[in-house]
Amino acid sequence: MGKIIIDNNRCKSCYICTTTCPKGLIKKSSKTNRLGDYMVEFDDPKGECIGCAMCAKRCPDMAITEVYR
Amino acid sequence: MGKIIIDNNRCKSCYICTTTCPKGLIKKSSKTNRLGDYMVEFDDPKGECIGCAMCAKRCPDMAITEVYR
Amino acid sequence: METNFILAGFGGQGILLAGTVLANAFMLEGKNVTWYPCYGAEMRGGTVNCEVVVSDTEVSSVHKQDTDYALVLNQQSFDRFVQRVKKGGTIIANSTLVAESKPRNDINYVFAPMGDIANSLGTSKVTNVVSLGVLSSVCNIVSKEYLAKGVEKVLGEKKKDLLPLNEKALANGFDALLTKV
Amino acid sequence: METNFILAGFGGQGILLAGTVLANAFMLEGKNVTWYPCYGAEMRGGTVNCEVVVSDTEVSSVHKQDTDYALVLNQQSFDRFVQRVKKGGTIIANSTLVAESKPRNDINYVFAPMGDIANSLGTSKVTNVVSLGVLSSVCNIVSKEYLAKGVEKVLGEKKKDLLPLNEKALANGFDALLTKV
Amino acid sequence: MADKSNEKVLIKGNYAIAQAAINAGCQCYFGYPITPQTEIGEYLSGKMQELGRAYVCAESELGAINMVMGAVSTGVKAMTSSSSCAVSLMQEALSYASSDELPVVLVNVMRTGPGLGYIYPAQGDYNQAVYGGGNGDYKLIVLAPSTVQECVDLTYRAFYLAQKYRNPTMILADGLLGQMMEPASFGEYPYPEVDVSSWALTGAKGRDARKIYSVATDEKKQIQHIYDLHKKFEVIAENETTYEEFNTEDADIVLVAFGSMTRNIKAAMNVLRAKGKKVGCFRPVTLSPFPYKALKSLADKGKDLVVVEMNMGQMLKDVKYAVEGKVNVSFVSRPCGEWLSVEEIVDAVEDIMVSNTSKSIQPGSVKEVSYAAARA
Amino acid sequence: MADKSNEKVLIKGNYAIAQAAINAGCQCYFGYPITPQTEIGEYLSGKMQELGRAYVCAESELGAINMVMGAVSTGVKAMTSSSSCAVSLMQEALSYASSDELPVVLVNVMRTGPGLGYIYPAQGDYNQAVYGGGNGDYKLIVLAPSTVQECVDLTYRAFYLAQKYRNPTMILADGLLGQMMEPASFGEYPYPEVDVSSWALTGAKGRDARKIYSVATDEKKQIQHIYDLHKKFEVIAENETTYEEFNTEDADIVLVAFGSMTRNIKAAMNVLRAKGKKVGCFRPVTLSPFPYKALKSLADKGKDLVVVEMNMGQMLKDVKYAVEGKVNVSFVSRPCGEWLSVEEIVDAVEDIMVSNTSKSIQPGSVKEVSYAAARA
Amino acid sequence: MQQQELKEGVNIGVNAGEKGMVQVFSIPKSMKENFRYTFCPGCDHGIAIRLVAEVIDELGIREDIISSTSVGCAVFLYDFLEVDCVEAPHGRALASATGVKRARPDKVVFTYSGDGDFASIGLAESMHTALRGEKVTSFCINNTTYGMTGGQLGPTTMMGQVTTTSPTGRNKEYFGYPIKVAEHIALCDGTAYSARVALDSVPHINEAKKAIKKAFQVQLDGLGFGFVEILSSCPTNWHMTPEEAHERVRNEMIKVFPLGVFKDVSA
Amino acid sequence: MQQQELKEGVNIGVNAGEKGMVQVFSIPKSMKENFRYTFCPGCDHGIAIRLVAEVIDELGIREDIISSTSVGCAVFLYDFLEVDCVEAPHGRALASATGVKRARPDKVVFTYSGDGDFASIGLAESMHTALRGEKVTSFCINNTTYGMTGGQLGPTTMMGQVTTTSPTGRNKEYFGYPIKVAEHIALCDGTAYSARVALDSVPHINEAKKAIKKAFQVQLDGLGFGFVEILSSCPTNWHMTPEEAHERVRNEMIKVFPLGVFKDVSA
Ligand SMILES: Cc1ncc(C[n+]2csc(CCOP(=O)(O)OP(=O)(O)O)c2C)c(N)n1
Ligand SMILES: Cc1ncc(C[n+]2csc(CCOP(=O)(O)OP(=O)(O)O)c2C)c(N)n1
Ligand code: SF4
Ligand code: SF4
Ligand code: SF4
Ligand code: SF4
Ligand code: SF4
Ligand code: SF4
Ligand SMILES: [Mg+2]
Ligand SMILES: [Mg+2]
Repeated sequence: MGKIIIDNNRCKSCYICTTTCPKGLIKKSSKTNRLGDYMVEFDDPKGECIGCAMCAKRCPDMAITEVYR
Repeated sequence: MGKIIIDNNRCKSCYICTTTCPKGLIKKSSKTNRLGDYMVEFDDPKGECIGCAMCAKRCPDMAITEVYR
Repeated sequence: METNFILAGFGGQGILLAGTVLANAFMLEGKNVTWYPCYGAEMRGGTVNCEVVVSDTEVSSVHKQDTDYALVLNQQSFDRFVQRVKKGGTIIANSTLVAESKPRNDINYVFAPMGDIANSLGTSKVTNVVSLGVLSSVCNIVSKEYLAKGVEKVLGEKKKDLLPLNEKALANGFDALLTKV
Repeated sequence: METNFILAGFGGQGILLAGTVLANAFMLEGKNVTWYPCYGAEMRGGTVNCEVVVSDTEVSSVHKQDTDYALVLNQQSFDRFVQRVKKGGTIIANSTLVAESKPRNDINYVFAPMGDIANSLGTSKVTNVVSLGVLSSVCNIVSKEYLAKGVEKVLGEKKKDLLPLNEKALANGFDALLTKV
Repeated sequence: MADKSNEKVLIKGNYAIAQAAINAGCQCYFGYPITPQTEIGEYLSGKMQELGRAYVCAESELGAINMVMGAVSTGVKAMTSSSSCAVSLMQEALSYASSDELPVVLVNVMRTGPGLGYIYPAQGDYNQAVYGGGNGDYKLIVLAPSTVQECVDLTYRAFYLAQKYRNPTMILADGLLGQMMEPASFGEYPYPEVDVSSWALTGAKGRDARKIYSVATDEKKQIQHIYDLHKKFEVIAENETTYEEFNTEDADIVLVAFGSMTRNIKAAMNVLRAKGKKVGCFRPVTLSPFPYKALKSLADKGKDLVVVEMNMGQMLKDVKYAVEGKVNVSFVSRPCGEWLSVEEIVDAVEDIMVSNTSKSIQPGSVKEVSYAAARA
Repeated sequence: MADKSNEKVLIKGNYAIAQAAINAGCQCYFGYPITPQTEIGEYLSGKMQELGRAYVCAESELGAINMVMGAVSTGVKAMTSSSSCAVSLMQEALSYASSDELPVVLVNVMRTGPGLGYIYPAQGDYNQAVYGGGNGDYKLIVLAPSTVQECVDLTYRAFYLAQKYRNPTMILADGLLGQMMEPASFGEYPYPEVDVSSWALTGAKGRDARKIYSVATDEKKQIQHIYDLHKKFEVIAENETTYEEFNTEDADIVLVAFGSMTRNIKAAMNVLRAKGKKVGCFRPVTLSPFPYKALKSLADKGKDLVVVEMNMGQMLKDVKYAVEGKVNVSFVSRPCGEWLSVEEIVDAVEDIMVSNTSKSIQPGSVKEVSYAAARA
Repeated sequence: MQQQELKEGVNIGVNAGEKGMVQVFSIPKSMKENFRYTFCPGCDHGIAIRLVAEVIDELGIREDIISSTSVGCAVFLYDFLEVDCVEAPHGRALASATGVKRARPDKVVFTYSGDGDFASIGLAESMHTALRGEKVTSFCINNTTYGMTGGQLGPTTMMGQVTTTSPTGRNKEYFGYPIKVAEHIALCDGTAYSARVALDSVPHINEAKKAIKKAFQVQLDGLGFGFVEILSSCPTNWHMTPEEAHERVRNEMIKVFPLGVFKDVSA
Repeated sequence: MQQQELKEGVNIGVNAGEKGMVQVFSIPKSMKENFRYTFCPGCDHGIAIRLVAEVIDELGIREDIISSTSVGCAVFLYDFLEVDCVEAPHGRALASATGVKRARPDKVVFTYSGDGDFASIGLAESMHTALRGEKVTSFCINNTTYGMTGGQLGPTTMMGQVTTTSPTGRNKEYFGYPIKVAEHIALCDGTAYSARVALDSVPHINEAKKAIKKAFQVQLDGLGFGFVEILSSCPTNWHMTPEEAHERVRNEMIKVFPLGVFKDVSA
């Protein structure tokens, strides 16, 4: 079981993480940031995250600041 | 049988021709040019020159201006 | 007499194009006009703006700290440019994306739901042209007729098919405040 | 009072070195002195020259068109620099390689077989130092003693073994005109 | 869009320069991107290909300017454009081009310096342009437009003068002018074609081979060459020095500016005139040759001068030089960024008129705190 | 040979500069050959290796000057040397170094320009050195030696001033000085070591990381930076402007020259004094900062000036600027090659004294035939 | 495998996170505090800089580093990394780095520049630094364009690629061909290590990090010049979404610029 | 064989010489009348220029040529060849040639420069001209030093070689390694032909001429950039007799800089 932390201040809504997560746990949310873009959120109700950190490795803005396993 | 023409005005006494001629027909002469260097001369009393133009090809100053065969 | 306009929004709202239409309108009307964009790294962060200055004589200051009219399409631009409107000047905001606040009391405020009007025409892409319509209804030196000619000029031959939509956007923008009242 | 010298010969005759010895001699004597070579592509064609100027005060013109003394080691240099000797000046030529002609009659000529003198010491390489000996016998501001010190300085520690030969060359040069007479 | 008709079009300064180059018959463009002039190259990339003319994305500005030198040596018109720090890279080539008498056309759309600086508009390259950043005695012809229309007109003139005098010619614009749009009309290229057949390299067919070079291993020839270049520039100064004057006749004080700052001093003059102040304007169109005589004659008439520049006083020095201490020369400046506004200029001039001596004014200058260069 | 003793040695200007650099503690030399200064690099190549210091045969002058910038950013002393056309290639970097406040030391042993020109000595790079051939508002410190001894002394001073003010500093010599030998003594480096610990890059150990850069994306910071550089240079001008005067007190006319031409005007002065003419000499040691005030005060005392240069009148302009038209300023020149001789200067000055107005004289100037640039 | 990659690929926190978890990813210590990248959304510059920072952390060399940055989107490196930096003019980073390294041979010196900077205007400086075998480490971000100035044709722009200065695509008549940077650097005798990597996928990112580390290691071992060419996306100037941009890297760029190690004297 | 070589290698006069002989060598028509080289005795620049002139004669292109010459001993080419020439600053011959060719695509354009010019200060311009596939022909005279300035260490100076700036020989610590010019040029996709030849013997001279001709031919055929690196002697700065200098070319240089054709798209 794993867990990630997303820093919305750093996130630029590139959505790379959403297609990277093998479990599909990161999603476009309905909240917008100051540029009007939809932010992403970690959505893991079933505790599927394996803490593989693939999301963090591919996030170009280090907006996924922490990954735990 | 061949023949070459040396332009002493162009010759800089590098002596490359003297070692290039397969027949050894070009020699340091005893005459000096304006820099005090000994000039070269075509010395072919026996008509040995084969007109191969190797001397002219290697003369860096085109001082061997004509070769006949 | 020089009058100047700042047009601002986020990248993609077509704000530079709106400025170009406005400047063309003035040119076609025979006035002296300049258009000046923010450029380069100033553009990072997503907001874009340009300034249009119209004058009877040669335009002097192409780029000014303060402005007579600010036309802003998003909140960030409102927050930034509301500070740069001259005393007695006017800020015209897209209330679809901008909260209707009045942080200063020495300027005029106009709010119109430009985004909604554009959407009602089928595409938010014409928000910029709608906003010009609003502007011309508020500012009498901006002629609705010449704006239409400006749109035509900017669209050119290639995009002529978009003309009717844009004319509608202009008209609906012009009427926006009427309908609201 | 400034006196100037041009030393010239073909590359390999050690003319720049001779100039350096002369300049060192003046320096060691406590005089102001400069040495200036021809350089770069000017050197093509095989001749080399340098100028030495000695003065009671700071040297003014390091590089001059005319000269008080010309010391020339080959014919080409003679032909060129005989034109640049000041009226009343002196040209000192290596008669081993220079024909004894006197193209002008407003200057003094000194011919000495410097090359032969050098050869008699076993090597033409010291022609340059021989020539300095001749110069000092002709020009009384050039001191034979300081020339010797100049030679010593220029040879330095590393080439100290060459000192006796060079001293001999200097002496034989100095005596060249005596013996000739 | 922009073409040879006389109709006015709304166009960016950068594009205006580019289109004018096309109209002037520029056969080759060589360039490397740098803000705020990249649009010149971008505009030309498509157009030149369409026209079958030459366009090269050079590997650097060094490459670009040397390509221009090669191209113009064959008698065709060619140009490059760049900005500030990158123009610094071209100084060796410009010195060569001057000596080789090659009709290079170069556009510098100034940004802020020194060094990389930033993309804010500024006027800090006056010295480089006018004094020649390269080695030796030479001068560029330098034209400074103040409107987009002049971007067109002076580009035409640059191509003409470059070939007429076989002298590298620079259009010195600034980021403001490059980036703004304004109505302008192009019309036809108004100058005659210069006959280059006596010197252009076209292959030695039916004539002796031609050599274009600056090195002279003969001292006398080299000296003569430098004198000839100097004399040529005196002819250029005699024939081609241009400037504008507004209301100088009755003026007590004359504002002096170049490039797009001209707009602001003219507006400031109008404001001051409206207040009853006798103010005039003077503006060199050619920065090199510089209108020394015209300024001198203003000074002879006792008019005080106020130089307004977006730099630390570069043209100022030439103005002072021209007037030989005869009148007060004041200075109003900001080194970069926000163009000095009409109001700032008006305020400064009123201030100067009160004090009645030379003065240096930096409106709204930032607080003078020490600025550590190791900006941690 | 040349060492730190006070004994006089006969040494070439080029070698004197090189040895002085070693004595000053120059840790790195980066260079590319060009006549007439190649001997600086040649001398240092062996010595620096022996001393275990850095020596790089750079791929170009662009490479060399940028290597110097990198090296000095770490707080060590470093330099490059070059000549005229190749110094033109360094203008971008010099503008950066000024903005970055990097204590670059650069030697320019001038040859003839413009362009490649030739290896004859000349003084044609005054403008480039003093006005800054790069973009933006900045100034180099420029020191002009006139004797081989000064090649030593001013090299010492260059290293000191560069670090003291964190400003690029140029030694502006000429081929004559570079190639001549003259007695000189070295002595110890006479300046204190400058503490660089507050800014030098040495790795962010126990402190915040340091950044040295010129770009400021904040407009206010950029403006402040330019003001700060300007103010720094005012301090330099106040503290470091140096010049020499000889017999100016009672002089009617003062000869002005820089660099090795100083020798000739001093000799000419002596000749003229011997003839009873009241002649003095003035010589800026620092060309930048330039001794405007000192010249102004000569003008205030009514002394006519005669500027003598091996160029077409570059320092002349600064001299005229300084005196504000108060006195006659005449000019004696040859653009390159044969240094103006004492006799030529004497003749010219006598001529000027007779006519009693400003005059421009080019002794023995070559016949003025037109010089086709396509020199077939 | 995945396990192993992680060990090498990310910082593994020593302290347990909340609820007894282990932290397997954190922001590298060498990043500046509270940095926020100014790159466009989806730009790979961000990943490249992170990898450099991770390697610096792992090698423990942060306090010994002096870097040279020249001009391009890369210039802002100095805003993000907590290491000493000196600016160089566009294209001259490697000359500057040479100066730094010669002045302070005991320091670790690296440069980080764009393809335009490294291989167009700076090609002579770059290659001669490799030829001299300077003990410095250099990274070249190949995004097939001049990013900072808005996407013009550059030295690595691919055949057919549309840019603002090749509006109908790169054709050979006007524009010639792209340069193979890593191959040229490998051909220089002073080069100790030259590799080409990409950042379009996690495996490639892991490979990239290994290469970056190796390029530093050859410097630390005094073997010569260490170099990595990094294929990167520039979604803004390619007019693509970040996802599309990475697909382009994967499907088109890698074909033209093959990944791999072209030289490794330590191997 | 010899016979055939002659046919290719020299101008065969059509008119019989005196005594019914046939002229088998004469000064190329493209040489300037009454030229006299200013090179040092034994310098191979003289041979290289003659070969260029012979090829120009044979191809009949003299009147179509515009050449760019930059700085180095090569600069004096314009004093010797009866073809149009424009000067370029040191290192920029290929940029200049690019300008000439683009302005006048119908002309034949070539450059002739030293190794310092081509591969040191001018490396970026040289390689980018190759990358762009400019239809120009370039010759680089590799004499392992800067000849004109008096023999300093340059980009092709060999390991151990003593020069005025490497008084104890080229060592890798201070000076790094020489560049392989022909190989780098061959690696550029715009290059149509790249070869390395030498001038130390008649067979090598004959090969050199063939390469020179080929390098022009690819231009005439519109195939791209044509290049020949020519190993040459500099007796003056090597402090050798001309004979010794050629032995050095033969016995030492060719080992480091192997002869051959590295690329030929027409083959
Ligand atoms: C001498 C000079 N020329 C041009 C520029 C403008 N310029 C800034 S960055 C850049 C190119 C950036 O491209 P690249 O190096 O590939 O980096 P990227 O932005 O793509 O990461 C250019 C041309 C400059 N600053 N200086
Ligand atoms: C910008 C610049 N730097 C340096 C020089 C001096 N310089 C003239 S030729 C030359 C090198 C010549 O070497 P190379 O190109 O190998 O030709 P070679 O003389 O050996 O044939 C140099 C450094 C110059 N003229 N311009
Ligand atoms: S750590 Fe792995 S599983 Fe968890 S969110 Fe990130 S990519 Fe998905
Ligand atoms: S990859 Fe990073 S920046 Fe992109 S959407 Fe995900 S968290 Fe945000
Ligand atoms: S042509 Fe041949 S045989 Fe005759 S002299 Fe020359 S080299 Fe000797
Ligand atoms: S090769 Fe030529 S230059 Fe040399 S000695 Fe023979 S003829 Fe003279
Ligand atoms: S322009 Fe391209 S390289 Fe630069 S930050 Fe944006 S995406 Fe990245
Ligand atoms: S210096 Fe060398 S390359 Fe130059 S002419 Fe002399 S021998 Fe030839
Ligand atoms: Mg890039
Ligand atoms: Mg060479």
